[in-house]
This record gives sequence, structure tokens and C-alpha cells, in this order.
Amino acid sequence: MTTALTPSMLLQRERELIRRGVDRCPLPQFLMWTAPWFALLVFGCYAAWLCLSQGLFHTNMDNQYAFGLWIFLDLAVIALGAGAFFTGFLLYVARKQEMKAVINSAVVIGLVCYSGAVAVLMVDVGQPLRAWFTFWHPNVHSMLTEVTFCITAYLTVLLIEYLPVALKNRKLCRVTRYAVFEYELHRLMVVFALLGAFLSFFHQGSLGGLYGVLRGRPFAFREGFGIWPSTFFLFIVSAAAVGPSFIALTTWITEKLSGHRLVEGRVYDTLARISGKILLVYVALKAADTLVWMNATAPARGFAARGFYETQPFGTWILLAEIGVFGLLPGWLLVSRRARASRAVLLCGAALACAGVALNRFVMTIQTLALPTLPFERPAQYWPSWQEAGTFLAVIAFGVLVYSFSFRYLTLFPQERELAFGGEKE
Amino acid sequence: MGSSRRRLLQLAGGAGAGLIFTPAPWRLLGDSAIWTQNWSWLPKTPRGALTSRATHCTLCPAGCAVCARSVGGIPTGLWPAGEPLCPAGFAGHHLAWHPQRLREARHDGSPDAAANEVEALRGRLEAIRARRSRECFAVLDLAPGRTASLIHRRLLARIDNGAYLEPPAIEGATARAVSALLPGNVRAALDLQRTKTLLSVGTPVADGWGSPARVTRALRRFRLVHAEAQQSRAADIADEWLRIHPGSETALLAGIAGILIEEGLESPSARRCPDYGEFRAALRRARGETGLAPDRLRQLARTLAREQPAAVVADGDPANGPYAPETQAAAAALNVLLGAVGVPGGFAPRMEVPAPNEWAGVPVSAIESLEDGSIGALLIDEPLPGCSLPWTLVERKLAKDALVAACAWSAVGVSRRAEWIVPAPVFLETLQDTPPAPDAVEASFRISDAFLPPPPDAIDAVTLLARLAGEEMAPAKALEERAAAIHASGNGALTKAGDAEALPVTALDSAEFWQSLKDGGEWRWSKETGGVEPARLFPPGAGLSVEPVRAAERVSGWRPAGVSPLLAKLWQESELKERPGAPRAGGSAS
Amino acid sequence: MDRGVLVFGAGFALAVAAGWLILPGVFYAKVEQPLAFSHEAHTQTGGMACEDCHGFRDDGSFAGIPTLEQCASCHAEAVGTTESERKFVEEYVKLGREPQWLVYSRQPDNAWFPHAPHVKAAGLPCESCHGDHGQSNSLRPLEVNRISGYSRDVMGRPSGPLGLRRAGGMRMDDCVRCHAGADLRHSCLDCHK
Amino acid sequence: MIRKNAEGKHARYGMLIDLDRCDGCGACMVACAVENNIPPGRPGANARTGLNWIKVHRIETGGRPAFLPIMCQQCEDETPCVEVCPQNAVELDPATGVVGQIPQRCLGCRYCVTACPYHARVFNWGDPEWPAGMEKTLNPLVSPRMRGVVEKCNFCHGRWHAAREKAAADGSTGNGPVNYVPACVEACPAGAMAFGDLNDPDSALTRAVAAGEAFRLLDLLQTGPKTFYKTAFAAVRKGVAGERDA
Repeated sequence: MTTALTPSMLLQRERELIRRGVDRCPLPQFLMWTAPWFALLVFGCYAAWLCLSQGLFHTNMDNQYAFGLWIFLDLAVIALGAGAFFTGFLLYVARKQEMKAVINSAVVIGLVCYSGAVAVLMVDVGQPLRAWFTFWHPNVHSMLTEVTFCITAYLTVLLIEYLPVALKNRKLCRVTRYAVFEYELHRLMVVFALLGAFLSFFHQGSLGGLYGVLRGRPFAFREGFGIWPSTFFLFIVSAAAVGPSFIALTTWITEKLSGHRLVEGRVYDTLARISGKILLVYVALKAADTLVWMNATAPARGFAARGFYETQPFGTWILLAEIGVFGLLPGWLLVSRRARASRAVLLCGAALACAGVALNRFVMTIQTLALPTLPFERPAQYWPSWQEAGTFLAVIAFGVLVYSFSFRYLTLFPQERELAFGGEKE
Repeated sequence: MGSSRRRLLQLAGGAGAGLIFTPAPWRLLGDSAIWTQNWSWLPKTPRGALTSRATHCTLCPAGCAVCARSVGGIPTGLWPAGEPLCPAGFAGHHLAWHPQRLREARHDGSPDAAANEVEALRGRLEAIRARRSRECFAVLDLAPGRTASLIHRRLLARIDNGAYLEPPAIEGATARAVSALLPGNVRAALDLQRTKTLLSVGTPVADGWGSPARVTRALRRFRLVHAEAQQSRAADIADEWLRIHPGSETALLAGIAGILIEEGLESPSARRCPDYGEFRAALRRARGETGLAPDRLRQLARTLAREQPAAVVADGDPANGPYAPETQAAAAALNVLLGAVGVPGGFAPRMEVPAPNEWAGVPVSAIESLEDGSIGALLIDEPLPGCSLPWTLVERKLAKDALVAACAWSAVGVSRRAEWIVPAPVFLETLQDTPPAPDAVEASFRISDAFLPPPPDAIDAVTLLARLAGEEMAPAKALEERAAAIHASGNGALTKAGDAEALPVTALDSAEFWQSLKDGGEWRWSKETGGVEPARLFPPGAGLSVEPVRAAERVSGWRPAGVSPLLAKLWQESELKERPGAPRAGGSAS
Repeated sequence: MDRGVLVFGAGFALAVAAGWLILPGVFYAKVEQPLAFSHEAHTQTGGMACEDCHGFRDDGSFAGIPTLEQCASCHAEAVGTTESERKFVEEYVKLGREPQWLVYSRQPDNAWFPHAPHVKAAGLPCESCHGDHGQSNSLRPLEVNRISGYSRDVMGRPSGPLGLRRAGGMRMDDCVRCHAGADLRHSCLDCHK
Repeated sequence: MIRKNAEGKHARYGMLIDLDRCDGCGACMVACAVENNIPPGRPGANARTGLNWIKVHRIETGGRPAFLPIMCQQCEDETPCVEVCPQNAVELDPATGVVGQIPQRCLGCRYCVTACPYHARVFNWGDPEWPAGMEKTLNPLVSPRMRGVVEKCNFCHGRWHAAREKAAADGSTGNGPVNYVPACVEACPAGAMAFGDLNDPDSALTRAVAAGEAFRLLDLLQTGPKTFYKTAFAAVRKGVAGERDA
């Protein structure tokens, strides 16, 4: 007996979904904002469908560049998505109460990054229907097995962490059973945060270990402790360093787009300070590891270190940029109180940090494959095809859409009502 | 209303949870993964008895002995049987399934019945006879030297003013130039298996010249000096590569000849030639710039004179086609000077495979020798890929309303010019034999048997010509007659497939001889010929000019890798055949 | 215990019952053989042995299902009176058309099962893998998995009603059970090609 | 390392390639493609997207160029590709020493392709396609692969199977090493390739390796390759295996 839905009733129904005391732009304007992203999503899904239904010849990958650019973007997105586990870790373990303001946003960003990355992996893998073989016939020596286990496990943890955020929606929490379930779940968040931190610790590390164990690629191979190469720990520290910065960036972007303040200044300051400190630790470890690798590990395998930087365009500038410009500089910007005071410098430092970690992932993926291993080989160029680019743009579009809908209908920023609309404190 | 929907949801929830505890979802997961290995569009390997039979690969003059392994009677691979095979040989059994294989007759591109072509040709033949005009009925044989070629010439003799044309071939050009110097109509061939030093000028020794696999195996045994302007594959494998100026081939040959005479290293048989004095005078006038240091040329001449038996081959290079007659004459003269003519290891007289006496037919005429517009009807016989011919050469000779028909393995070769094309049975679909190899002195007769049925309306050029000449002839019958003629001649010996020792022909009766030939046996006849003296140094009327070679019509005539799509592994899917320094097609070697 | 839990339980029970009893059948399509054939008639009344029709070729490879001309050597004319034999002689032997027998034991294209090592070297009887097929009086329809296209005797766990194991065994588990025992199990390459 | 076990049952097949005899004719590549049902190149396939289990490289060495056939080296010391494959689709077969690639379990993540220093692994970027009718000429000893899986040389394991069946048919009951020859070794017109069992002390391969004339590519990576190369010219060895400071 649903009566005909007149447009005005529709708008009214939709406004009831939005949190009380907070206003959002009218629905048509919101749909105007999401339309281009939907188009991008459809275009990307078509590109992915081509790769899935006909074969990976639609990409420009080949037997030398077995991992394409979208694998580097995957790794970068997962590193940036580390904000979720680290913010959770800071809030529930390190008792940093400011994190409460951004924890929901961090969870959504984590969910978006991980689900997008797994979706691209499903398109990149030659036989997605056999993906469960890794669980059924796992090779315990392989880093990729560990990555697969931990990423899928952490994805479910993220979904579980996303549930309470979703169930607090104004309309949903009217159903008593959901509200009770949400409350119970909320009390268990500490457990999930710890579980998420543990799983993220391992798969961020294993993504690094993927390259560190390659005895066949002296550029990537690193000695380590026990079965873990040094890149295992470098990837964890760099992910933890860049997580808060990315949360700060996305919060600032959302503030700019929504037009009102979402978090207190203190939250930015804490995020930046923690991110800067860990970044400096990472830069120190990275420098040490590079020295050991250049003087001991690679030469022992018959490869002089300077040989790695003779193939254009991977000159020594890429090493200095990764450690210096994108490592030391943002680290110093984020750590020094004076620099952090101005929001622009803080955000610029955060952006540099994110770019630094992305560059590290690029170098470990693409440069490792570009460098010849046999003496007579000639380096080769690689350029992604539109299908590759389309698939990854679809993932970005998917992320933006999920974040936009979550921001509109769920409470991502608890302090928003009190800061922007003078409502009572949460 | 609310409760019924909720009940439905709860029921569905229960069912969902229950399904987890049944095999259904897990079997679905398992079967879909197994489905990915059994897709309907993936080909299944054939089933049937694995058999292997000896036969020969007749895709090029070498005629290597192969063992054809088959499943259910269909060959799945040609493997070496005692002698080496070249890359094209391993994929020879794919020719019958080649994607460009012509399977039905075509008239101007649209499918048509094969019989119509025979009628059209017969009608044109009657028209030529009726008009009593000068026009002739020509057959252009793109695989000359086979038994079928002899049959063509015999049948053309029965058709008044029939002409048998051969394409200008690069291979054996020097051998033909040397034959012109030998007394009588003795044919010469390079006895490569016994050569000690070979100077090849431009000849692509490493790319399918002569008997490719035997050349590869013999490479370690003789010293190869290769002279060419660009770094070709032959330059790669040569022991010494002389980088000469483009077009300075004749200058090089004349230079070496001059040094030999200057240092008195030429062979006595050369001095005895009547035109020796005239040749020395011509040499003094022929001074050319080769781009090599003079002492290197001198050192090369001394090596050639010292490391006997030495020979010089200047057939031509794939880029420019056959060299000008002056270059080949200079090469022949140099061979005479080195004493390489008529002796084992050099250009020895070639033993001819006997043929039935009544097979005398029209003479072989080159396309240039016909006057323009004199061909009323042209039948192209193209049983194999590999021969490319500049069509302008033939077009000039065609009459205004000439009819061009073809019996071809596909419609993409030279036959694409033909108005009528009829599919011809190819290697392994019909009995075939090979022309004499340019690098084999002994006479040999080897045939490949028929393993597969040819396409339904395939007609062999021999059968078609026989119908026009009102005779019944088929390739198998022709080969059997030739085998009988060989058996009647009583020369040579037969090596049965798989045996080592050779039985003299006289020890077998004609039927057993023919049967063991079909079962992959090989007839060989070699006779130590006494030293044949070259009659002269220069073919009459040929000058010695050293200005750059006139680029003849671009005729490759080589056997490129058109036999099977699998040869793309060499030419497209790897960097093996990339010319050094060529712009990178795919990218790095991986 | 309001009605919701009961409804949920009902859905649960329904799904489990369907899953275990009906679904396994749905996974397989039954395909009839082109002709009715009785092994028993040939072995008992005909007095023949397995090797008479399913022998080894001289190069050691296994000949498998007899060809038409092998059958025609006895059945040029109808020997018995059964309807299926008349149909065989009329429609196959006279027309020289090879009957398209459906092979229960057709292994996937990527599996390598040579009979010689098993029958000659190891001396296994046919029954150890083919079960009582040799004594069957009629040919049961071939059950082909609708998704993977493989025969039920060859691929997947024997999920008959209530998962009872079928007689004989040409599945991978059956091969592995013997090979593991006889120290013949080194790697996938032993049987996969 | 798979040492020969007590009853001498295990083989460690290896290859010895004489670079001075190889003249880059490519017969091995075509023979390998025919034997292992490798489909012809897709339209637009090039040296990096094409399917070749054995690739012959032309290498500048200053003087006469060298030709180097490279296929899977069947490494046996913590084989890089076996270590990294997440679902055990690649394993070192203890009975033959061959590194087996099982296309039915490979899910095409291509991690092994990045792990292999010899670039000996190729990926099926699209479905294998043969011209109509040519699938009748496929070799029944080898099953054609499908799209989305990695494939590599397995020393013609189909021929090892056939040799085992022939041995059993001829009455042998043991399952000791069998003698067979891969397609490329049978095909090489220059006789540059020799195949042998490294566990068998008097095979030509073992003698050449023991005599020290044979060298291995990238041996400092300690992956234990079992394909040995031999050349009399130092320039060829430098061009192929790089600087030899040791």
C-alpha cells in the first residue's frame, strides 16, 4: 500500500536518513556530485570486464612486466589505507582520545582502500575463479600466501568495524535489535582494533616481503631477520607513518568539499606529529637498509649497486628523492611544532609523506622488473593500456562514492555537529 | 504486511545458513574452478593410435629424411630420422592446415566450381589454336626441378606452342654460371659437404640457402668467409665477415682474381683456358673500390689459394635479388682460377636423376626470353609457399585478354594475380619429390607420401594440364614411372628407411623398389667423375665491369618461413631474427 | 522462542535436506549410451575375456574401446536375437559408422593414465579401478558434471545420496591412495601432463 | 639438493649447451612449440608477450656474435619460483629434478614470473588459438594450457611419461630413471645440446661438469640451476655470463 512517491516526499524521506542536527546539501546537488564518479565507475567496470572475459592481453603487461602499474597502485592504496589500523591502534591501545574524532572516517577509508585493492587483484589475476586455491593448497613459504590470508581476514575485520558506523544511521538505529547489536559490537571494538592491527602488521609486512625474498632479483633482494627480509619491517613502518597523514589529508579535503569544519585543530596536530615521528624512524631505517644492501647484499650476488641506477629513467635521483625530498623533508615538517602550526605546511608535509611511500612502492614494483638480470638484456619500456587505467579509476570512483554516501548518511565525524552547527557535545 | 515480509526474510536467512552446511556451495566453488581447465573453446588433444612412419620433407630441395609421428593417421610432428632438420621442417606438417590455405576454387575472388576453371582454360586453348596466333599457352612453375616439372614440359609439347617458364631464381646462380664454362651441357653444383673454405658473397648461407639443416651441421667443418655490406645472419655465423661497400661485389671478385694471377697462385687448368690472356687484360681494366684494406684482400686470396678445396658462391642477396651476369661471371672465373671447377669440394658436375626417355618436352625458357604480349593463357603452379616474383616481369609478357589461372596452395602468393585459382594438394596430401639441391653433387631421388586427404575439389597442376592435353596423368603415376626409369637404369643404390646399408638397385625388383621409396627409402647415385676441365674462363660476350650492381628485378626466391604459423616463434615472438641495431619491435629480450 | 526463530529453523532444515538429497543429482546430467550393450552377455555366453576386446597394441599403448571392425568381425550379421544387436548391425556395422561410445573412465585431458605400468608392471586386475563394469548386464547412463564437463566416475568426491562412495574408483583420491602406499607419489608431474 | 637415494631411483636431469656450435637457427624453438602444443603467436604478439618455452638470444661479444638458448634452468637450491608460488602450482619433482608447472592449479598471479632471474616463464595473456583443423595435429603427450596461466619448460615431461609407459610395456617393473631426450635436444641440427642425468656419474653431462669446462648463468644467485653452458671463447662467456671477477 505504498502511496505514489511525490518528489517532495522523496526529499523528505531522504532527509530523514541524515543525522539530526547536521545539514547536507540537497539531494539533487549531491547526485550532481556523484554523477561523474558513477560514469567513471561504469567505464572502469567495462574495462575490467574486458580483461576478465577475454583475457589480460587487453593490458600492456608482458612477460617482463608481469606486474603492471595497477599492482603498484594497489600497494600504494593499501599502504595509504593503513590509516585505519593505525588510528584504531592509537585510539584503543595508545589511548589517544583525539583519534575518536576521525576513527569512523579512518575505518571507511580503510574499507574502501582494501576492497578496491582486492577488486583490482581479482582482475589482475589470470584465473580469478581459482583464487580460493591459495586457501586450499597454501604454500607456507610464500609471502603471497600470507598476504592473501591477512588481506582477506583484515577485509572482514574492516567490514565488522564498518557495521557499527553504518548501524548508527538515524533510520537504522530505530530498529531495536540493530541498536542492541550495534551497542554490543561497539564494546568489542577494542578486540577488533587489536585484531586489525595484528593482521595489518603482517600483511603490510608481507607486501614488503614479496619483494625482499626475490633471490632472483638482486635489486629487490634484502637480507633480514629469520624468514623476514628487511623490506618486511620497512613496509610496516612506512605504512604506519603514512596512515595518519592520509587521514589528515582526506579529512581536510572533506572539510573543503562540505564547506564546514569537521574536526578540531588538535586532531590535525596529533595526526601530523605521530606521522612525522614514525616517518623519521622509517627514514633512518630505510637509509641503514640501503647502505647494507648497496655494500653487502647486492655485490655478494654479483651485482654492483650503481648498475641498478644506470637504466634510464631510474637514475640515482629516485633514491635521493625517496629518502630525502619525500622522507626527511616531510618528516621534519610534521615533527617541528612551528612548521606544523600552519595548516598549509602540515598538509603539504602529509602529502609529501604519502607521495614518498607511493614512490617507494613504485620503485619496488616497476624498477625491480625493469632492471635486466642477465648481462645481455636490454631494458624495456612499459606504458599502461586504457583498460588498466580504467580499472583503477573505477576503484578510485568506487572509493569516492562509498565515502560520499557514508559521509552523507553516517556520522563519520562526531565533532561535526558541535563544531559546525553549535549542537551539544556528542 | 510487515510481518509477512519479515517472515520471508527470516526463512531466506535460515535457508542461506543451511546451505552452508550442504555440499552445494562448495561443489559449485570446486566445479567452477575445474570448469576453467575444461572450457569448451579449448582444443582437446586428438585420441588414437600413436604411429610413426618414415618419409621425406619435400618443402625445399634438401628433401631431408623425417619420421612423421601421427595420431589416428594425422601427422602431429616431423622429427629427424638420421639427418638434421631445419626450423621450417619441424612445422612442415602444419602446411595442410595453414590459415591461408585455399580450400575451394575461386573465380575473381568469389567461390566457384573447380571444373569451370578447366573448361575456361580449355576454351581459351581452343581460341588460341583457332586463331593460329603467335600467342602461346604457358605454365609458370614456381617450384622448378621436380618430377612434376618434367611432366609439365612433356604435356606442353603435346599442346602446340606451349611454353614452360621458370622464375628467375637466386639459388644456384653461380652454379649455373660455372656450368656455362663446362664443356657440353654438364650441370655443376657446389659439393659443400667436402669444401674446406667457402667465400660467400651476399649469399644468405644461414637463411635457408641450399640444404639449410645440412649447411648448419657442416658449418663447423669448413671455414666460411662472408662478404656483404650489411650484417646479415650469414655474417653472424661466418668465421670472418668482410664488410664491403654495397654493390662492390664484382670489384671484390675481380680484386681477388687479380691478386691470384699476380702472385701466380691460379690453378694450371685456368692457365690452359683459351681466353686466359683476354681475361688478364680485362682484369687490369677492372679496378674497383671494395672498402677492404688491400693487405686484407691479399691475405684472403692467399687463404683461398692455400686452403683447398676452396669455392666462391655469389648467388645474390635477398635484398637485391640475383646479382648481375657480370658478377656471376666473375665468380665463375674466380672459381676456375682457384681450381674449384670440376673437382670434389668445388663446383663438381652434378649427377642427373634418370627420367623416362619418352618424357622429352619443351625446353625451359626464362620469362625474359619471351617477347611481350605473347602469352595467351598462363597456368601458375604454386604448390609451396616461399617464391615471390615481381609480377611486372610476367605482366609485360601477357597478351591483352590473356587468361591467368593458378593451381596454388593459397590465394596469397603469386597466384593472387590469377583470375582463376584452384586449390592444389600440398605436402603430405599428395606424393611429391624434390628438385636437385644446389649444394648436392650426387643424384638422389626421395619422395614424400600422402598422409592426409586433400581438400575435396583440389586439382594438381599436372592433372589439370593432362586433362587439357587429353591425357590421364597424376603425380603418383608420374613418380612411379620415374622410379621405374631409375630402376631400369640400374645405377645407384637404395637405402631403406631405418637401415644403414644401401642395396644396389639391381638387387631389387621394380615393385619392391617403388614400395620402399614410398616407405621413406632413398635412392642415391654418386660416381667419382674424373677431373672435368673448364672449357673457358669467361662465357662468350660477357664483359667485366665493376660499376655498382644493377639491382635486378627484386626477386627473393628464398624460402621464407611461410610454412606454418608456428614459425612466428622465430620471426615475431623472439628477437632472434631481428637485424642487429634494428629499431626494437617489441622491446627487450625476455 | 518467537515465531521468527521457528521460521529460520524451517528454512535451515529445508536447505540442508535439499542440499544433501536433491542437489547432488542436479549437478550431473545423465547421458544415454548410443546402444545398449551387455558385458555379461559377452563374457558369460560369449565366453570372452577382457583382453579380447580391450587389449594392448604392439607398441604397448592401450587400445581402449574396440573399434567397429573389431565388433564387426563377429557381428557382421546378427548373432543373437536382441533388439539392440539388430540396431547395431543395421545402423552401424552395415553403414560402417563408428558408434560414439561414452567412456565412463575418460580422464581429463591433463591427466596421464598409462595402462601398461598398472596392468603389466603392477599386475592390477581391471576391477580394481573399473569396479564391476566388466560384469554389468546393461550400460548405466554416463553422468556428466554440468559445470566441469567431466564424468562423475572420474572427478570430484563421490557425493551420491548421503555421500555414499560408489564402487570402483578412478578419481584422483583413489589413485593417490594406491600411489601413496607404494612410495610412488613424488609430485604432481607423476600423473599430470 | 636431491641426492641420489639408495636404490638409485631418482634422476636429476640437466642440460649441457655448447655455445660454439649453436648458430641461432631456431629449430629448437619450433620443435619445442610443436612438441608442447604452444599456440602460434596472437596477432600483435612480440618478443615480450609471445609464448616461447625456449628462447635463443643473439648476443654481441665484440667479434662473432654468440647465440644463447635459454629455457627453464630447473634450479634446485630453494628454487625461486617454487618458494614464491602461493598455491603450490610449482614444485621441484624429486624423482626427476624437473621444476613442474601445473597449469590446472596456477591462478595466474605471475609472482613466479617476477621471481625468475632467467625470464624463463611465460604467461598466457589470451586464450590459445590454432587455425581451424590444426588442433588435430596437437601432441597427445602434452595437454594444451588455457588463458591466464603461466607455463614453462619441463624438459618435455610428456616424453618422460611415454618413456615410463614404454619401459613398463617392455616388462620392466621398477620405476627407476628412464632414458629420453627432450624435443630441443633431438631437434638441434648443430648437435649443440646434450641432455643427461646429473646423478649418473658417467653421463657426458656429469663428466663435462666435473671437468669444470661447463659454467652456469647467474651462479652467484645460488639458485642451483641444472642447465650448463660451454664455450671455448672468453669473449662469448663474458657476453653471456657477464664479468667474472671471481
